Amino acid sequence: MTEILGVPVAVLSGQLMLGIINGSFYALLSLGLAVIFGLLKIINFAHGAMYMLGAMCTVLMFDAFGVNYWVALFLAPVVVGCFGIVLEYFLLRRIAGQDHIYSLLLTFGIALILQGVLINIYGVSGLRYSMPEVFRGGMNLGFMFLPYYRAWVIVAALLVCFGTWFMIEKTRLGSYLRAGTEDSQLMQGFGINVPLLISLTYGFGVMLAAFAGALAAPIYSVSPVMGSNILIVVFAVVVIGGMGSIAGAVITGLMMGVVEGFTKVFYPEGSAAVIFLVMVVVLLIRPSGLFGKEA
Amino acid sequence: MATTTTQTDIQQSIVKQQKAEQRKKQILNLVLLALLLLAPAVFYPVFLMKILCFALFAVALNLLLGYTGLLSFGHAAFLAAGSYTTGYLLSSFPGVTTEMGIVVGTAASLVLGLGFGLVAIRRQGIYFAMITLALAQLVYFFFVQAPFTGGEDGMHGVPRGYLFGMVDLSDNTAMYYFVLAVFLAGYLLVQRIVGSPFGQVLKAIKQNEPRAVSLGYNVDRYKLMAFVLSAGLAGLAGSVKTVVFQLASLNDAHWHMSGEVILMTLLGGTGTLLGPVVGAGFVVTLEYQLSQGPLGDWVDPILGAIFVLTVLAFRSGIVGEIQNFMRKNMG
Amino acid sequence: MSQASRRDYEQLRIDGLHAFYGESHILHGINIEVKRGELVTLLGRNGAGRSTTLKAIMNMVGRRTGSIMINGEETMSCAPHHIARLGVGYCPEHRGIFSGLNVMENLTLPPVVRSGGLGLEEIFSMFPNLYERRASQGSKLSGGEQQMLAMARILRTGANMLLLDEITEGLAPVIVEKLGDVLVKLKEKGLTIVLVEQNFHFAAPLADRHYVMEHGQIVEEISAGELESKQSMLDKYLGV
Amino acid sequence: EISNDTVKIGYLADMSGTYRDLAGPNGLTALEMAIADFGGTVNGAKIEVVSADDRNSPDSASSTVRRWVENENVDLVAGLVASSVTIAVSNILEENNRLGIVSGSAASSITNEHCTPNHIHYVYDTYPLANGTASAIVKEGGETWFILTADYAFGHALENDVTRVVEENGGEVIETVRHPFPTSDFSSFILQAQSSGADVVALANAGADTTNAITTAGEFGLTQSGQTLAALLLFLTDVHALGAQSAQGIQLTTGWYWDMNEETREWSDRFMEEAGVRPTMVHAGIYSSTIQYLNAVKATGSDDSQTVRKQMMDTPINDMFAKNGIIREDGRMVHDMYLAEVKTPEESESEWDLYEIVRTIPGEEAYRPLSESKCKLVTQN
Amino acid sequence: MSEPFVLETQSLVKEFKGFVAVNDVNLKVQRGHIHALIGPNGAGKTTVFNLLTKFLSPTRGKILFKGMDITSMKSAAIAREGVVRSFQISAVFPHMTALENIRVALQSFEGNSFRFWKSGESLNNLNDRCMALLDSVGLTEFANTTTVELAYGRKRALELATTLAMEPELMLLDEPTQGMGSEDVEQVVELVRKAAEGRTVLMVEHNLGVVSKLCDRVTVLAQGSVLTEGDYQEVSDDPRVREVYMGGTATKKQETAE
Ligand SMILES: Nc1ncnc2c1ncn2[C@@H]1O[C@H](COP(=O)(O)OP(=O)(O)OP(=O)(O)O)[C@@H](O)[C@H]1O
Ligand SMILES: Nc1ncnc2c1ncn2[C@@H]1O[C@H](COP(=O)(O)OP(=O)(O)OP(=O)(O)O)[C@@H](O)[C@H]1O
Ligand SMILES: [Mg+2]
Ligand SMILES: [Mg+2]
Repeated sequence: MTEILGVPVAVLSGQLMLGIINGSFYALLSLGLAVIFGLLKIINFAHGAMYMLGAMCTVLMFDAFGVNYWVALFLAPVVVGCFGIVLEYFLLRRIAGQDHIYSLLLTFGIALILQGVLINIYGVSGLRYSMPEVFRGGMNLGFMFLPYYRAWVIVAALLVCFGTWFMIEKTRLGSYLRAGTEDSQLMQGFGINVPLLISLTYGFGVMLAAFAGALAAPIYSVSPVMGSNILIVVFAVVVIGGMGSIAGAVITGLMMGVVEGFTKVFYPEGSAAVIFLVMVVVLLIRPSGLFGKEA
Repeated sequence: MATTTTQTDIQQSIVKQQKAEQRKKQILNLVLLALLLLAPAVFYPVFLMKILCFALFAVALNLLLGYTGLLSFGHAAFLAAGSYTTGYLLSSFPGVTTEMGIVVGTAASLVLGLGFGLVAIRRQGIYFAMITLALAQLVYFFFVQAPFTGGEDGMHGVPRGYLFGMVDLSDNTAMYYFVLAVFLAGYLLVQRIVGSPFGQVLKAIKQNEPRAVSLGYNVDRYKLMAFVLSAGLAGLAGSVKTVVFQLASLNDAHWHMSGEVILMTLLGGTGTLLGPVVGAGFVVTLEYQLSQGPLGDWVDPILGAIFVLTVLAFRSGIVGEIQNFMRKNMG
Repeated sequence: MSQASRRDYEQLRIDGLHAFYGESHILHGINIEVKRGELVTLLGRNGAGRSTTLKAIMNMVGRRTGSIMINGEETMSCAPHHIARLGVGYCPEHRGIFSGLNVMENLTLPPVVRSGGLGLEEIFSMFPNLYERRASQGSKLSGGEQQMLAMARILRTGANMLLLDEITEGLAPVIVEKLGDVLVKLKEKGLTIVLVEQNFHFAAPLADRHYVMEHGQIVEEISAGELESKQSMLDKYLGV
Repeated sequence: EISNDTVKIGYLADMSGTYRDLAGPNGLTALEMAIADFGGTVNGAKIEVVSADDRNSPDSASSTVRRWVENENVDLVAGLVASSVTIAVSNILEENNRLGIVSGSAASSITNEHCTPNHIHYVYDTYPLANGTASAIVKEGGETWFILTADYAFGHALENDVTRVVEENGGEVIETVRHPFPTSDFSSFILQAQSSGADVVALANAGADTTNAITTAGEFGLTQSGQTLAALLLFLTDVHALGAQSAQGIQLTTGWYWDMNEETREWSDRFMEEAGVRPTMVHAGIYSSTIQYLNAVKATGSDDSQTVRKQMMDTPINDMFAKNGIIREDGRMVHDMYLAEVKTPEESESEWDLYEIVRTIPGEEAYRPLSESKCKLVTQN
Repeated sequence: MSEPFVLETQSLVKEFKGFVAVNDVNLKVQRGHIHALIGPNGAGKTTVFNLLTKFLSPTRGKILFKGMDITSMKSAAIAREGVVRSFQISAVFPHMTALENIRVALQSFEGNSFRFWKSGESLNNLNDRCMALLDSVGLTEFANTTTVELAYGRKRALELATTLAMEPELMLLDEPTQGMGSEDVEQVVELVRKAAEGRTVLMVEHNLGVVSKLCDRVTVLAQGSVLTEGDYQEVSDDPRVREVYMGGTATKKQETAE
């Protein structure tokens, strides 16, 4: 069998595949974060919590009303998105135009509240959620066994990412969004309902996180703490891609999934740190990230 | 002629105002000192020492955040570097005295700060925050892996030792006054820095960097200097903390710690000297009180709510709001 | 709408307008009336409050009291986007070019609020620089190019009342001249224009009336005809 | 004589973080049940409880415990989960000569290199966890092992213990992989485990890491392809979170299970009424150890730590938690451990009916023998 | 020291992704002159300034200051050599008072700005000079006002004062009268004239009145290249300049300026 650095190629191709899958989650999450940062200039520390809410919603809706996976995949993001809009309307709006750091503090506070309250209700061990019937099992790719569900994750994530990118970079609505972030007052002076636009954008960004959460529900342990650790990794991804760059967030998300995947083979202990190493190196070479616009 | 008299008038009034402010600062310092000297009579000294350590840590961060406009999201690394270095020296080398341990711990953070600074200083805004975070994560990884830190279990039983070979620090009161002295030294140093010509340049950089460049300032060097000073002070806080608690743990290096100190600083008020001290006191006390009482399992949500409230209602922080209030009501 | 086309119809009426930035009280009871198709200027020294007046009309200052009627409609409680929808085009003092958008995007950004705005060809023939730089990022334009873009942008929307703040700022004399012609044409088309200008030589021949401001108050109203006779008074106010 | 005429117990545990469910607020409930069952007073002295969240931070824990012992006359510190917290606290207790009973921590070092004359380790540690599960599986024919270890002190200890047991029983560890703590995506590691071809895939981690790894193993069909999955530390709450569907067939070692006999069932019914969930072994241990402590105070009429500890060491423990449990001089409470297998969904009759006890491992066999101890209290003698 | 030209550029070129903003510019600025750079919008004037102060690096070409090649120097170093610019868009330190703004500029000569242990009071000996500078731009009464609160025109005046504080050998002014009322323009003209004594000024200005009054020499830039150069009269008589830049107003403007 051919080997690279003592690891069979078949294993490596398997790891590549898994890296891409894992990267799909990063892509979705960092996309939402990039949308919110790029358009609202809000550093959304509640993003992890929104991911968690998406997953919790999926599980709780099933437990309480028997809502099935497909419906939940649509409904959970909508519910969380609406919640995001409410947050934006009552809280975030009040600090518009202030320094980044206030939005950071505010969203961090929100995350603490959400997480803390849910811990007190549901504990930290996690809730059960079983894999939807259709996705049980998997296919043999020769070099690995690919569960159907993981294949679905890639497809779903990429579709959503592409759609978002297209909307923001190529449509008129997108140009309103981009302009609104620079000088929202002036945009309003042009006759555009900026406050509404901002609420919707935040809601949308949060929805992306919740969508990732709903996607994660069948395969990861769903608990109130699931969002807190993924948060800074996702931040790192966004920064490597270039803050505010939509395509950058998606591509970097996938890339980082792969990088992390390979590290898990060659130096597993370092797999949590590798993204930060990449970040340091990238920022040394390109101060505004891989796809960021020069300041 | 008329213009020159108004000129001198105005100038004099400015100087007078400065003097008045100076006096206010001194009075404030004295009040602070008196409070801290008397505090152990009322409060539990170990708890006060914890506050002082975090206050020093927050004051160090504020030198960057409040006065240079740099948001470091990796300050835990310096706290931990000071903490582990001192802990390691004091527990593994019986010949090392406490003050030596602290000095070397601080020096280690200074050096680490220089390293961080050289890498990070050219990045702007949020990229700066994130690169410091990334570097701190790498440092965290190092501390997890390095054998001498005791990994997740931490480093325990660090001896407090004797100060200058004479004062027995295992006595909490003696320890308290030592920590107080260190804290005050750090606090006054920052006060001095902020008011110094150097501090003026930092302020200028914070407000308009390109302009400062065009005035002939090599802003990178100034920022680097500020960063290193801040890292050193953070390390000092870590070193002293290790001596107080006789332990060093990974919590010190975790990014939550970097976040927490930012929160303390903001809560108290950035850009004010006393703000971080009050913020640290507030957060430490609150966490402590909450974790004891019946609300033990509600600490996080309550803290969260306080952060939300702060941002919405008291954006300039506790001290900042008080200042604003005084300004408004005193002309 | 028949009313609106009557020439003496009041397009803008400001009564007792006060405006504040936080604690500071900037405008102290301003009264202004502008009829449809009129071009009036706001003159005054730096800091007199002219830009603030325009911003107050757009509801872009901190707090305001008093009354502002546009087309006979009270707008004190309107959000800025509603005001724009009434047909008001605002060209801000510092240009407000969106640096993240390219020239084309900047140009087509403000939604068309009424029919009858200028077409893109007309605009480009007016400002050939913009055509050349149409794919450039907003932030990369020269100072004057940004100024042209800021002006061009609102001409497209078909707004019938323009609030223009220092539009000749930083423009080459040829362009200033051209801009003067444009304003004349716009006036002919029946647009109402409120012009804040430092460049009195530019404004004087165009305007029907001038309001002179000082310390947040209107201190004088001069019609085009009175200009000669009141020149010395004007010079005093403007400190020439 | 009892100081201040009160016996004051401080309950210190993670109330809001990762370890909340295994001890946490419900541990306090167990402690209070014990005091109530004991009668609320001991020799006429009041029994008081204070509690605090350790926030998983040794600093916070230290300042709390220092104040407890220095200012508030706390006699016993109970709970104690994260090992960094436990070690920090035990140092303070030794300095101030108070007593601690550790119910939540897993590190066997607590009664080995970190032992003090001032604490007792009550419920379990990594040594029997490895011992029970690994030896049973090797004996059933699981010869080659792949160990997935959480990369921190606890994981390393467990990994060492497992490796030793496997090799002693004639098996072989062919690969170990250390994953960062915490990790959410285990697919890469599961794939490595699959391609290693080992008979047994052992999880030397805890909490969400373990449940995540088990879920992923299920998804990738690890057991279908003939490998055995062994989780070395699983609490009832973890298995409950996984559900019988995902966890079925997993073998694990536990110090106690609620559904072992009449006595345990009776107590855990009462617990469930109070707390709303079935107790973990830690909850039961907190209850049991508190009763034992109060008995010792009653018997000696003193709350002095050494007197009480001596009395506890001299009294074998026989209650719903342990039969013939003995506290050794190193502070280890040695009692029988149980090898359990998670029931299939068909076998499981209710939400919490999750384990089948397969074998009882006698205490002396389960725990590290004193002869191997590095504890200063043992080596001195 | 004896070269007549303080500043010289040799075939200076700046390209932005295929767009040539500055094309082969050879500029010579004579010591003691007030030299104007004029030209249509987008001609490349600000870009030239940016190149001279190294806010941008030239694609090709050389920049000589007092005969010394400064092409590869950093911005701050160039500023310390004595080339100081003001910004087209006003750029002060918004949360400092007017006085402090100037003091920061003066301070950069003291050479002790790195001493973080020095007391802030040591800065007070600069106050006299600050006040004098403020007075010269008519901002005396605003000395203790926080800069954000100043109206736009006053910010520009402050900006100019700050630049003067640097005692530059070569002062680069980008549209110094922009946004000023006519009374202030007069003042600025006087100020620049005063400031120019003993130093050299290179300025970009669209107010031809100011140019005609102040400038010894005028270079006209169009589309990145030098169109012509000469004194104001020569330049304004050039039909090409009239066509691309001055339009019909040139004569009118000149009259009003006189
Ligand atoms: N954001 C603000 N906060 C506080 N005060 C302000 C603010 N903007 C303007 N001012 C003050 O309001 C007053 C009027 O300013 P305004 O911009 O309307 O003047 P202007 O007449 O347009 O002058 P200029 O020619 O300088 O543009 C000035 O005294 C200025 O200091
Ligand atoms: N960073 C950049 N990237 C791309 N093009 C640029 C950049 N900076 C300037 N330009 C272009 O270069 C040309 C020259 O710009 P510059 O700012 O030098 O003009 P200017 O002569 O100062 O004009 P104005 O009088 O309008 O200020 C303009 O067309 C501008 O769009
Ligand atoms: Mg204005
Ligand atoms: Mg320019």
